[in-house]
Amino acid sequence: MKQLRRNFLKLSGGAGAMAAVAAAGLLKAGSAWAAPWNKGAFESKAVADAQKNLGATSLIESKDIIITAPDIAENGATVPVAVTSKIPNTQSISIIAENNPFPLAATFEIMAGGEGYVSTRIKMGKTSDVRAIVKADGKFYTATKEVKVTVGGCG
Amino acid sequence: MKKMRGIGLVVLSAVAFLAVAPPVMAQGDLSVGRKMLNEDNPGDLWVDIGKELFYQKRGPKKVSLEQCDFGMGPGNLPGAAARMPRYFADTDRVEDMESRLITCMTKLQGFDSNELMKKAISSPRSKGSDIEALALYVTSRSNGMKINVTLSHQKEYDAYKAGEYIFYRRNGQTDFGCVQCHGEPDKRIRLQDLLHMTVKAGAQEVASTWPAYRGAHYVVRTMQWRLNDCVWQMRLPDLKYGTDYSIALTTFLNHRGNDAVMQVPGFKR
Amino acid sequence: MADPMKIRATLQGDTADVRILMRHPMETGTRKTSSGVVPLHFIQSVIVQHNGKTVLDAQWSQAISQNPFLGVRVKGAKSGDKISVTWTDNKGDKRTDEVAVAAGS
Amino acid sequence: MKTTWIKLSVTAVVGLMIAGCATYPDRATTKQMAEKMVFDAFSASPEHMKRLEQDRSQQICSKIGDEKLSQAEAAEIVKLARASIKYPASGKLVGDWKNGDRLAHNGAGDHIRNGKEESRKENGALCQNCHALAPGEINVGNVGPSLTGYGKQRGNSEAIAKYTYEKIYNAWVYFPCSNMPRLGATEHLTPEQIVDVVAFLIDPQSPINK
Repeated sequence: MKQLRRNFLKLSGGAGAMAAVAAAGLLKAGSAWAAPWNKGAFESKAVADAQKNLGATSLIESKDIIITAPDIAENGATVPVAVTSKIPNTQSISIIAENNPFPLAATFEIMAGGEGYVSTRIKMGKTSDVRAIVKADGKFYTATKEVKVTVGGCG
Repeated sequence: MKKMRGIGLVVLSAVAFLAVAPPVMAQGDLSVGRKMLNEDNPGDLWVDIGKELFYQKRGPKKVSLEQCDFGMGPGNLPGAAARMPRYFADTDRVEDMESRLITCMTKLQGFDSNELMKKAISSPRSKGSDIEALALYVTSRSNGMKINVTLSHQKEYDAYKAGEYIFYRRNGQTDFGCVQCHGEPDKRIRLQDLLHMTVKAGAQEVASTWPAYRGAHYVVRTMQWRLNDCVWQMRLPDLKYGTDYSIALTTFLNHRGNDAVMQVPGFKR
Repeated sequence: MADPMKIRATLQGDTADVRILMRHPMETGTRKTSSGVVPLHFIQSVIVQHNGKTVLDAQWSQAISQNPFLGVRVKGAKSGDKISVTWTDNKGDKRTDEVAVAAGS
Repeated sequence: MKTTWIKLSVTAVVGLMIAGCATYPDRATTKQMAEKMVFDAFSASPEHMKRLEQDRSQQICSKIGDEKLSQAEAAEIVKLARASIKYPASGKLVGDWKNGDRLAHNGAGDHIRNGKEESRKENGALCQNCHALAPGEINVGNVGPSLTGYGKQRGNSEAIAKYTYEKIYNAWVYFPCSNMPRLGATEHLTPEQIVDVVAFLIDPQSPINK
């Protein structure tokens, strides 16, 4: 039921998306169902708005969230960031680069069978705190790590 | 766990940290990121692209590169790159990976060498050039093997010595030779580490990590690109592709890098 | 159209360590070239499935780096299990690739 | 005369090779081959090709491996460097530290790409590439010594200003064949730019001395 609704939302996302969905056979049983893209959160320019759009009205600081990232990024275009959440029943992990024009970089919904761990690479325009927001049992937890970004080359 | 009052607090503590942080501390702080990037290298995506190009029938003559001899006999790739540059009798010349590919793509497949060279170094953020992908694929077939650039033909000795001469030759607006940046340990241009190439370990890193994925360009680069960029920084004019100058420098460095274990693609900032 | 991914899935105990490399330009829509501004073009959704069951449903912005990497861990995996990954970008392009979980070393 | 000699030595080398005794070419042969490689390797206008030609000082300073500079060579370098130095028309060796700060952090100028010289209003002084500058700056190199607190340690006397000016104009006058580019002598920087960099280094108000 829920899946059907999601699929409907996806289909209503425009003719292009619809054609792609149909061509890819997304309607078949057992294929991948994607949650609708959180436009509000991703298009927020302020960190607070992005948080609100993620549904995180209050944040609890947690030492059970570990952000692995370099202290200094040699290349702001490829900053490796891994987030491990040891909080039981972790449902989602979001990564925010606070000084980016659009701070929210990614949201990972973790289903049963997934571990509270994601690793990816993000673009950072300048030195910034990288914030992880973890949703677990309906509550929102957070941790930050500063990543210094320098311009590369001798240009 | 305690409730956070807001972001202001975090920002404050970050400022406090900055104030007491020691001024320069590159190595330790950079190593976490380098390790993460090296473990999962997007350059790997180009190995398969290179493989496909290698076996595809291409060029005006519609043949694959399977008859290309990289020094171990036609089409025999394992270990071949680990022994290059080397002397090739058919061209009576010492060739590195890039120049050998051009030889084969010209002679076997009928491509125009000038056209190949024009496109050999791709634009940043592009899908990369055929030669970049091919060089990576052929070199990757030596992964896990030891670099073993031997000098036996007279032209190999000549290339080695000429490469050494060029390494130390100062010229241009900066008065630089290669050694001005690569002659001492633990040096950096701004934050970028400079390999110490006059010791074996530094030369070994050169010999075993190219072609490499260049993070800032999002494409695979070969040693020839590295040399082009170096001479650009030295304020020299445009270096032509696949010349004896590049081959000599590569012969000098790779021979001194012998016994390193080939592991490509490397990952470069 | 879309280029194949490179997926590694290795067993560590009963958890599969999954590492995915994708080839995608991840254009921010602000980059200028001689022929004008390159339009926004980025992967919006990545789904990771374990034997057909979704274990990770990711939403991305254009701030994920070009040629993206994603690392995840899947609990309760066995050697030979299927891990499949599907990405979809904002232009509707998509790509699915699948690997079998390899025994750990 | 000269070419005959080289031909002879090449023949000798080929002879050795046939006998199965290929070996390292001698110094003169190496130089001959390598110099040819250098001039064959670049495509550029005659004006840009000139950058590949070594002046006397560059030739002396291109020591291979562990070769050392002789006393006589060092003396010649110092003499050539001394002769190269020109002073600003104003006679003032300490300029505007703010402009010097800007120049010190500018790594551009004199690059050539696709046959074209970088179009810039002025060249940068390149300092940041190789030297630590103001306290706490991260994105700085260490090929050269740290310049943090340069003026604090040395003061800003006339003698220090003159030394600093000459050091930037042609570092080899004090350190023959050091790694530092001869920024004034190669005309990368103008005397007017150099006095601003001198101010950046020695002015007590400059961030480098804070």
